[in-house]
Amino acid sequence: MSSGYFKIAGGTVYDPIHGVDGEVRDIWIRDGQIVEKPSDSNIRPDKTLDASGLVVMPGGVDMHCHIAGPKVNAARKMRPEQKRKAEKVVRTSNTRSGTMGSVPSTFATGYKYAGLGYTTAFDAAIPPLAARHVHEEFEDTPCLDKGFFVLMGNNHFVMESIHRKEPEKLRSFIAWLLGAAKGFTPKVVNPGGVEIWKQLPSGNVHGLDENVAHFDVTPRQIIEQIARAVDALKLPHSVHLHANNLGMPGNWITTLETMKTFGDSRGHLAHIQFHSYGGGEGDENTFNSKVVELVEYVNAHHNLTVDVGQVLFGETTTMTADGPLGYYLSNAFKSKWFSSDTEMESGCGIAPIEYRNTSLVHSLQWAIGLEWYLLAKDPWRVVMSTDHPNGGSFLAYPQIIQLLMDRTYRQDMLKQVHPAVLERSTLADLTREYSLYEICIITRSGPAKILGLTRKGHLGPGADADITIYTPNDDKTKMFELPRAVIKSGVVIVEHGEVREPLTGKLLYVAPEYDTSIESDIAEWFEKYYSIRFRNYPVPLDYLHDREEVACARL
Amino acid sequence: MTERFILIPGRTSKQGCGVSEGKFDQVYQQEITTLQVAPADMKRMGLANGDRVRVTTESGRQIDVAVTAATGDELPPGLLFIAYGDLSSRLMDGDTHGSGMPTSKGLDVTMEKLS
Amino acid sequence: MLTLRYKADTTVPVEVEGLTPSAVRGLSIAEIQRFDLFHGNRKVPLAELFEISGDPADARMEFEGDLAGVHWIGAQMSEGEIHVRGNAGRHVGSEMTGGVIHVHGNASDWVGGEMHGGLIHVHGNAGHLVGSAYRGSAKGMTAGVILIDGSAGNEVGLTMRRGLLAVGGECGDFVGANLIAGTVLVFGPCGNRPAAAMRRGTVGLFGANPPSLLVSFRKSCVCQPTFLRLILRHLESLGFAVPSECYNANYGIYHGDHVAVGRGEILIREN
Amino acid sequence: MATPPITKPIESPATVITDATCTFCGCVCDDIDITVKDNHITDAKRACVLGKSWFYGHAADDRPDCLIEGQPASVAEGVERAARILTEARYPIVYGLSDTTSEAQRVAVAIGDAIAGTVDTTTSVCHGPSGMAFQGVGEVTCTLGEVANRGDLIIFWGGNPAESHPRHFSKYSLMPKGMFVPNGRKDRTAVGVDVRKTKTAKAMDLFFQIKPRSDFEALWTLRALAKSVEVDPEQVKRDTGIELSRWQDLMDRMKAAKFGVILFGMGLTMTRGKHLNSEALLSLARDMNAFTRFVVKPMRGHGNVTGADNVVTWQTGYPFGVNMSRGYPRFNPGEYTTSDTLARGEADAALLVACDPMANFSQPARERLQSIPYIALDPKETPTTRSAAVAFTTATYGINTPGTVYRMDDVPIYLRPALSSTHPTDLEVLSAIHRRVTELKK
Repeated sequence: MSSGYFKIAGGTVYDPIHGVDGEVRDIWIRDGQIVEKPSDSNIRPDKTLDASGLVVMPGGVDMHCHIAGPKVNAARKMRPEQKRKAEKVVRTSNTRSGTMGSVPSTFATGYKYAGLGYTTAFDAAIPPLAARHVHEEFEDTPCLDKGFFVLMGNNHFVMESIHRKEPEKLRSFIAWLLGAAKGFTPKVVNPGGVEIWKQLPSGNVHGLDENVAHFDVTPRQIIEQIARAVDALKLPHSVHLHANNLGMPGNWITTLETMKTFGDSRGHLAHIQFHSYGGGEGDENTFNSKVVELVEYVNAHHNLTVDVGQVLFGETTTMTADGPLGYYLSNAFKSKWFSSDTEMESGCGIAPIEYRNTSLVHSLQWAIGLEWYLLAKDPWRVVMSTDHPNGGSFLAYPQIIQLLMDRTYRQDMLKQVHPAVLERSTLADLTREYSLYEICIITRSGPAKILGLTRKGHLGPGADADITIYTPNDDKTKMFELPRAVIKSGVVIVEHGEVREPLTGKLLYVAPEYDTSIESDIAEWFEKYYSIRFRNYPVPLDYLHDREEVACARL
Repeated sequence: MTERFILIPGRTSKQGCGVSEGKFDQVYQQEITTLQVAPADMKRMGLANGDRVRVTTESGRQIDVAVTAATGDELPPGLLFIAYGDLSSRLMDGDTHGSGMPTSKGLDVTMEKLS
Repeated sequence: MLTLRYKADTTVPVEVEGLTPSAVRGLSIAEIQRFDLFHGNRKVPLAELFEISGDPADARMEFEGDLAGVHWIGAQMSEGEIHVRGNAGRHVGSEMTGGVIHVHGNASDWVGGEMHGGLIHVHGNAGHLVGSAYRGSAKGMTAGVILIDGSAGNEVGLTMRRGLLAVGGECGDFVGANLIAGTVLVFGPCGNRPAAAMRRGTVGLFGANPPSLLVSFRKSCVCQPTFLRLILRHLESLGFAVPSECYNANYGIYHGDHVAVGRGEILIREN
Repeated sequence: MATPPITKPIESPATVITDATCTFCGCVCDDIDITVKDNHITDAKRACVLGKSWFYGHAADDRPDCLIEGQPASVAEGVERAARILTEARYPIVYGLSDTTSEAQRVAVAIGDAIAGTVDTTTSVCHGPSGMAFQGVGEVTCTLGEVANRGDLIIFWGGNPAESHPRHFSKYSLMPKGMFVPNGRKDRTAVGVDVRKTKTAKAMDLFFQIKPRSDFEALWTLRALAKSVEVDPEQVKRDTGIELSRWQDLMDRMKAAKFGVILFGMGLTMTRGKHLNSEALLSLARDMNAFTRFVVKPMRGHGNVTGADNVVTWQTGYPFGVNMSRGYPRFNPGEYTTSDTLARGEADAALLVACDPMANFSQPARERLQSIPYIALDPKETPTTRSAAVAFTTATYGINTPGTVYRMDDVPIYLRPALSSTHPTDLEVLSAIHRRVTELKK
């Protein structure tokens, strides 16, 4: 008679949410969840995985990547030359074929994330008008539980309610929109800047207090009001912000002002590395790192969290909802350029890019990312990310882990980058080495906590049985590149890099309550300006297959 | 007499409606088996609506088809138009010039009146 | 020398990617017979498609029969010599970095696609996209020489970065389109829109009644460029028949494409 | 104008489905109110002439669900025969897909993967060349609501929406009163560039009737003028048939526009030059962004051809013409595209979903298709279904079956069916074939 239990025996467990730092323990699993050890000692597990001598961690959580939706799919279509030369994903009896390059096809994305031991991922920027597209792609992205952030920073209804100073209406609209798209939290990208880009050639905002024509709001107001609305709705995760002036020399001033704009509202600043630059306007030889100044503010303000957006050398594809940024990058690199503006909601820009260690700017970007990890005091509020694939592919996470854990490896790499890094950033004199415990925080426990996912990122009873088992190795890249086994919802889905059981994974979404009287307001605005009918916009619940609503805290 | 023309197959709304009705029904069949010719060319070649002509491509592909005058100045002299379908497909060569798209518009043809 | 007589009779594509002189040079005949090829979606041993004889050690391979349906011959080859005594299929010498390929019959599309070195000589006609970039690539051929004795199709030398390409007969439309640099010479008539969006490099149109150039090219002068004589002599040294009148003809030099960078040149033979 | 079918005399209750979606063309109009009586559509309010024919013409045919070699058979027998044909073939192709739901398209690509075949869609004979141009130089575009709200200079190049997308003017491009174009048509300048003076041309403020096959020269002239490159007026007139002064006037208007839009059609992709014609147009639109906001959009023909592009791309990484013989996707238009695999006589079996190559393909391609076993799924009888080894009569998407489709601007829209159908859906037939193929391949 099967007991329904699955036991992972004798592993060296890391579970920072419960303060477990490399203790040898057993983990009991039943019905896809982690459970207490059965009190009746003669209950035998149906299956036991001997993890003695192995490192056991919760499944990885990538809280900021671009893996689905209209711009990601356009980027796949746009790079056949890269896919032709990249690694081939060959069909097996239970897995689909696929292609890699900087934007892998959906099945390949699922298999490769699982192959690294990642079991949850969030797409960082989706226009709600395209929500169905994302839900369909998610169904073809196996092995991962998934969700996405809904673009709102340039949404016309949002800007109008902020202009008319109607915080309740804004709150209800945000709640309605998240429900309509089945998204997870508002995403604000270059607030106001994308709307100006739609109106003017090379249009953009250059500061927080610049007025957005036709809507008479400022980026600061947009950030402030959305942050407050999100906190009032008690969403599991805060507003997720891509600040103005990404990538511009001297943008650290905007970033610091943006941090202050949050006041004591919660706020997550995405790919903070791209926003930490000193130097004059477009002036390369004064380009330098301002991490020291910015990390000081973040260390002192516990309402703020960041993910780094690490740059790695090599070829990749930049893709962003920041339309004007896409245009700037494609002109800077003389590359092909894709841009698509979504009515009433957002823009997007795609441009191939190559980060070279001979370039002063790229080398500094690389160093600035590492400075953020090494200077941030609280590992719970600095998260591993490459803004995949903007800074590099998620497949580079093991290499970043080695850079953080192995000082000599870091110093060797430092010798190969542009020498200006030495005096324009503090990386050379940072000696900190991350422990496995801290790595576990920044790659799973931290992001799970920041996202408000109470059943992810830990191994205590009640957690989803998403577990990754690594073979210890001094070479941390090798250790984290090829987990010994990956367990998703209690099922061993990957062993030695071979996908055994490609589960579909579920959609994580929120459904905050709101005053439904707003719907008539929305419908009236919608029918006036949108090119589809209001009735056909929201995604109904039955459109989704495996799904789980993540509750908001009590209102 | 035989004259050189450029043939452009294309869509028409009647052809579109015909597809929904049925490709073996009258509306679609009539539309794809009728070649539109500019009024000036009709007059010069002594053609009246319903007369039959032979259209031949440079690679020797050939169709016999009934003609009708294009309305007003819609079709400039020297150009022929037909709703794409079986007849226009018979004139298409297989080469796609490394693009996947056969040359299906702007075909160099000769047209001669069939007695 | 290793001889491979093609004995299959099929219209389904046969692909011989990987069957290069350096790959087989160290193998025994039995091992070569077991070499994996693709016949459509089936992996098949080489012996099922070819009768082989001889010795691969000298990195010289001879294909016999009509190989118009056999693709990727000599693809990614780095050394040695391949002779096709008949027609060849698509992607002959694609992305090769060294060595020599002779096709004594006709070749299909993508001869020398994104080639990086070596020499391909097609003694018959070639299809479209000779020496071209594959779709989406920012760079096409980067080095090497392609000689087509007969005619070629469209987009000869598309997005070429560097290298030398010569077509003895006529060629189709868009010869040298998006040319970054390098030299493409056509000795027969050519189609329309030559060198569209060319940035640098040289396109020579030496055939009778050359096409009218795009409006964004401008005639600079008429002259007898010495560098051309050197290239023509070099082509002859490689076994390419150069019409003698080309040596001291007058050439109109047209600069463009001014819609792009505009530092390319088109040479048109005037007499 | 197609007349609605005659309803039975007995008054039975009519039901109305509001905001249903018409999937005949790329406009994918989702504001159609359909009246249904005795399982027949008797009215389709706001549908255009093509839409009305679409709704009236797709009452369920009383033909058999499945025919093997022209003889009625059960769906199960048809699925078995289809699976055997596809698994025994050495170079099978899966083609069509642009007139079915994305859910069905995803299973069709899965079949293509399982049989190590080549998956291609009608894109390769529609805007495939524009997709190749996009891969070369990129594209600057937007959703149709942006055109409706901001577009003040609308250029229709090599297309005839008045006949192929009848409601495009009124719903998206010319008539809508938008946020930045409050007076609608009066705030817009409409420009037509085509070889024929079509119904579309007659609705324009300016019309450029260019010489046949001179689109590239015309675009190159505009690109030169955008960069203030001096050009020879005689040559411009000789190449394009239009005076240089008129092109200069157009360029001045383009630079002065607040939000310029170019909507282009088959005139570019099907004529000599093909993908390089499209590349010239996409480059022009990009160049214009140095002066003002300018966007470009290919006018997609079928209801879900954009969905086919999206599905094939997210599952394989490439948009169309994807060969999976080696066990992984490979892309090369001109080699793996269906016009080529058929015309070269390479394909030895085919699964054709919602398409009619026997009517529309080149002669050599049709001759090859005639000579190989193939499976066809289509709600209607067509030249393709007539000579299919296995023909399935399937329910019509958008009329009988729900599902997701993607409008010409990639906006996903969900279908609310009006009628039930006795026939199986594409999804059901394809899923059954996929299951059987997977078993046979084990």
